[in-house]
Amino acid sequence: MEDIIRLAVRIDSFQYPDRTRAVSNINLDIRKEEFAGILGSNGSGKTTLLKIMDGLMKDFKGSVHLDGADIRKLSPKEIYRKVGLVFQNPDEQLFAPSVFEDVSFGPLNMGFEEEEVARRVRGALRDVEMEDYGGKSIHNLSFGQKKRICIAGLLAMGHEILLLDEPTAGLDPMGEYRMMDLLKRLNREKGVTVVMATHNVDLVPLFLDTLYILSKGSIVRGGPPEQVFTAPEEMSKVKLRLPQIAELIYKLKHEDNIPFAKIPLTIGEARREILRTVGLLEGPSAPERRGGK
Amino acid sequence: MEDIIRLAVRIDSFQYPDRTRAVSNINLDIRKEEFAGILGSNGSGKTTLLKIMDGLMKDFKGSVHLDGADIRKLSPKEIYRKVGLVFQNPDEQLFAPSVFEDVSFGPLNMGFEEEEVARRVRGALRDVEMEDYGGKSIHNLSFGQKKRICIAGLLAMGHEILLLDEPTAGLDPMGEYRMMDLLKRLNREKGVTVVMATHNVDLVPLFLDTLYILSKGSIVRGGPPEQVFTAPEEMSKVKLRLPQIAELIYKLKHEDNIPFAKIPLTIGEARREILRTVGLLEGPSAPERRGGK
Amino acid sequence: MNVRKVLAPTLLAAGCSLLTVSDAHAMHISEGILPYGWAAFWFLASAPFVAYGLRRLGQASEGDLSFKPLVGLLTAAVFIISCMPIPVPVAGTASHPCGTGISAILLGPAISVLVAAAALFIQALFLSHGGLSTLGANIFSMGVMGSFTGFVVFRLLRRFKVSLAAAALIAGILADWATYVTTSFELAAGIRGDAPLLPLFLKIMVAFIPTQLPLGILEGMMTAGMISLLHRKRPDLLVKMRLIEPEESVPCN
Amino acid sequence: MHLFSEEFKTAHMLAGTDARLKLLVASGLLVMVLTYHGFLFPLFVGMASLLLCVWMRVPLKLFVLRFSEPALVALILIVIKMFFAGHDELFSVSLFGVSISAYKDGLIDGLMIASRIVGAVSVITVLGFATPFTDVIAALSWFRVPKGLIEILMFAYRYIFMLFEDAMVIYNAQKNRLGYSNIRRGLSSFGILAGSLTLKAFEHSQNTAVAMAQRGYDGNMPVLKHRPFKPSEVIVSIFLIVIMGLAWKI
Ligand SMILES: Nc1ncnc2c1ncn2[C@@H]1O[C@H](COP(=O)(O)OP(=O)(O)OP(=O)(O)O)[C@@H](O)[C@H]1O
Ligand SMILES: Nc1ncnc2c1ncn2[C@@H]1O[C@H](COP(=O)(O)OP(=O)(O)OP(=O)(O)O)[C@@H](O)[C@H]1O
Ligand SMILES: [Mg+2]
Ligand SMILES: [Mg+2]
Repeated sequence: MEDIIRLAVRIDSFQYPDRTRAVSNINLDIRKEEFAGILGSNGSGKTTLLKIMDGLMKDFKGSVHLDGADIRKLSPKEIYRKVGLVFQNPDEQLFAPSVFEDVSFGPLNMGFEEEEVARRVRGALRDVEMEDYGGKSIHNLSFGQKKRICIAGLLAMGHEILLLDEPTAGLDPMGEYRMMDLLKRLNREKGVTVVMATHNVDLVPLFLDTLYILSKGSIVRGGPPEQVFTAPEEMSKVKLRLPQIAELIYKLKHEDNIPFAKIPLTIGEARREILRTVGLLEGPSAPERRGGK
Repeated sequence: MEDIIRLAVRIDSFQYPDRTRAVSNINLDIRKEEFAGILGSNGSGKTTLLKIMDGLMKDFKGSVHLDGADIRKLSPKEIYRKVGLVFQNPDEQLFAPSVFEDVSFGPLNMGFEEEEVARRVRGALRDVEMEDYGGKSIHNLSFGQKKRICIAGLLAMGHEILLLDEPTAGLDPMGEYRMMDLLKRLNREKGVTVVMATHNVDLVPLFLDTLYILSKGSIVRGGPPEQVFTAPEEMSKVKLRLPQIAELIYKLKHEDNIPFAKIPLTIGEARREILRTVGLLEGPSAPERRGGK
Repeated sequence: MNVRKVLAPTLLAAGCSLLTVSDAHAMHISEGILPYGWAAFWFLASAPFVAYGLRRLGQASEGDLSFKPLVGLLTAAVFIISCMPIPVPVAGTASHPCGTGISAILLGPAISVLVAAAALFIQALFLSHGGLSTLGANIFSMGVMGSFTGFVVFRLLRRFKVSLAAAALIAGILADWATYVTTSFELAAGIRGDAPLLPLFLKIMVAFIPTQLPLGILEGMMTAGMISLLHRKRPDLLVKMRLIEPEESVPCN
Repeated sequence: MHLFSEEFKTAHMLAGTDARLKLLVASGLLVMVLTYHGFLFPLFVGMASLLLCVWMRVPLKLFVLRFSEPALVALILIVIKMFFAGHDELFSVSLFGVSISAYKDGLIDGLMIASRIVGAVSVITVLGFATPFTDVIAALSWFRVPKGLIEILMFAYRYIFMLFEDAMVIYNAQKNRLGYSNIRRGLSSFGILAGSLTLKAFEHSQNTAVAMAQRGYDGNMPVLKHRPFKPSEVIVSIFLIVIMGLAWKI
């Protein structure tokens, strides 16, 4: 993550035509090569916020700047060369008859040669583990498969900034993990800036640089995931919870008085923490005895 | 769970018109008041199976019996008085202009008086925590809110058998939990038979009586959740994984050689198990000392 | 809800009849009926309208990326609407509405000609409904005559402060009837051989009256239903299409 | 939905041949059929097409369905021509006291038109069965059909499927909640379906526009690429046209 701000979001408020005030008082900077997550309960405004950041909704009060330029003054072309958004509902995103045609639509519009297009499409389909489905009709996919194709459609274009609305929703557990891993790699290796909205407290936060909690249209907390997930009560106020692993350790620590030094978020960390703490209880030599790592 | 079979599913095979063989060799009995779950990776055939069980797809080889009657010979009316299906994609299910109209569609069709309809709609909306949205237009809801309305639409009808395709997908963490809790209560208190397809390995299995694992269209495992979730390798073969808590304990047990007696699935159980095991390591009196429960 | 009441029987009838294929569609002229001279003539007659439509399409879609998809959508709608054979008990035959009324009202007559042309082309090629050689004639009757009649009637009525739904109703009816009169003429001219034109034209027209009279009314109701539905639920669209002024759009919920 | 029945289209050789050539040959045949004076040639074309369809394994039901409408029209035309046009009285019937006479030359005229219909329809039917829609579009763009029209065709093709799909989806959703349990409820449900379908369709077209803009659509669909003509296919096509031309001449 570098210190250059790519997306500067200052939204005083945004109302839908039916007067629902979906977001308000947002002050959010997305830095270059940042991997940011937005966590929030249903109806908290995640989708709305992402759509505003993607330039799809313009009648908000405030401003959004993309690389310093007012997003409302940029043409769709200028925005979409840099920014890509994966919609929450795949049916809003897929439009071509077949998988191959859908995924190749972006690269074709970018003016690539046929071979390059085919190469990109194949690569993107491989990334989402759908290589064998190129010829299948879009309508004939399962929900999770559609979701994957949506993501492939953007991957094939190679955006610098990816906005993803619940990219892991509807994916199977292994797919979820692989998807996050893929995004992380894109972020680390290719320097793609990633912003994703999610409900997935258990898995997603582990991959993020920064986590923002959205509640009733406003950001109520932000920072590295370990700092954001503190007490369960805080979380349940905004209809969220701690990751299960964190909650287990939290309860062991606070209700059962086992003296954990910190609240881990991942299984690996939790293992280490438990071994260390149990070792402490038993005496310093214990972990070695059990060969724990 | 009683020993009366409500849904007897024997499917030799089912092919979509494009020759995709989506399910095959299914032999599944859903008992009265059972709470069953179907877990499987993307494209494994969960949605297809539920749609067959709901009588929406009839050209499969094999048979499905609902309370002993061949489902292909029953009229829609006879099926849908007993069975209700919540679709995976809310956009496939919602059709009326407003929330109230959509949820009341079922009860109206069942011929209830206006007051009874209104009472049911209010109750259902309360159950899914959407009381305040009755007048809102269906198109103007967030994804998770739509999902809730879908479920409310069926709850208002009071089916004896509920089929749910990923009812918790798209819900926020607290919503997920409440939804499962609600279904569990319906199951226990009102005797509703529930079959749900899901990816949610962490949360859902805790609520189920029986869990079936679907892989490439066939059921590869079935039984009480604790028996189904055994080794991580078994799970990853079918693109699934253990619940995080189970995995943590599994690793502590098998890689770090901490002598856990069993692999718990829930936080509560894990706490007890850890306390017990740690207590064992320290000597039998330890748990009391820390007041662990 | 009045729209529902109108739409329901209309479309139910249409839907049911889609299943019972007992069709002798009278509205499109079938492949091969017209001698080559007439076929070519109608192509020439509709060409300028298509060209004009293309120019309007270019202008309208400039800066509005959603315009072409919308035109495509209405084409699909016209395709489907004009595929619904509706049995007419009196005549013992079936015919179908044309749908150009609605597309003309929403998109204007010029682009509506394109809509009809595209829909007719797909039907001709894949359903043997209408034909390639008779495409020109069908574009002229359904596209040009239907669209322009529908549009002019609608705008005129609106000028006289007739309500949206009523204007749409009458525009839909007249668009349908205009199409049918033109088709009858084309048919008569095409098949008459050396028989006199006028009597044959009148005979054909009279033969189709029992079918087309009620169908036109049905189509009018459909058009009215769709327009008032859009008025209630998507006034923003009607404003965009310049059917109503922004202040006329009731806030939707 | 078996509207376009893309399924069997890939199963035979004709599907793979250059759509431009197929279009040319078909138009050539169409012109010949229309300009021919007599029965033989159109009927010959009709027979040949029928055989082709059998060879392509077009389901018989579909075939009959495709022909039902033109056949009926042809029949009606024969009747109209027979009774309303001509001089050479064949026979006359009396109906409700009115005597109507049938004419021989009218009948012959009618039969000729009917054979023209059969010939022309079967050519186009074969073309339709043998060519996937997207190939047709690509061929049209090669023939310099205006881009606007091509784009409308492409969008329309997608939305046709979408509308059917949506209608099915809504219908299933309603059925699932007892929407068609009796006639009155059924009518009301159908009204909701129609309205909902309309709104959904507009919603969809807007979503499509957004989704496409997102992926670089700037008002012009990406250019369709064309493979060069295959000499062998060109030769076969010319051969075909010549043979048929000869038959037409005779
Ligand atoms: N098109 C719309 N018109 C009116 N109100 C809307 C519209 N879309 C969303 N809303 C409302 O705005 C609020 C925020 O919606 P949004 O879709 O941003 O939530 P979300 O955080 O993405 O929720 P979810 O987790 O369910 O996806 C919700 O209360 C919703 O009802
Ligand atoms: N309408 C259809 N036509 C053809 N194939 C289909 C259709 N629907 C689904 N399939 C295919 O059938 C298989 C099973 O699909 P299904 O929707 O049942 O999976 P699923 O288990 O529900 O997946 P997911 O977790 O993604 O929802 C998939 O390979 C899918 O591509
Ligand atoms: Mg959302
Ligand atoms: Mg599914």
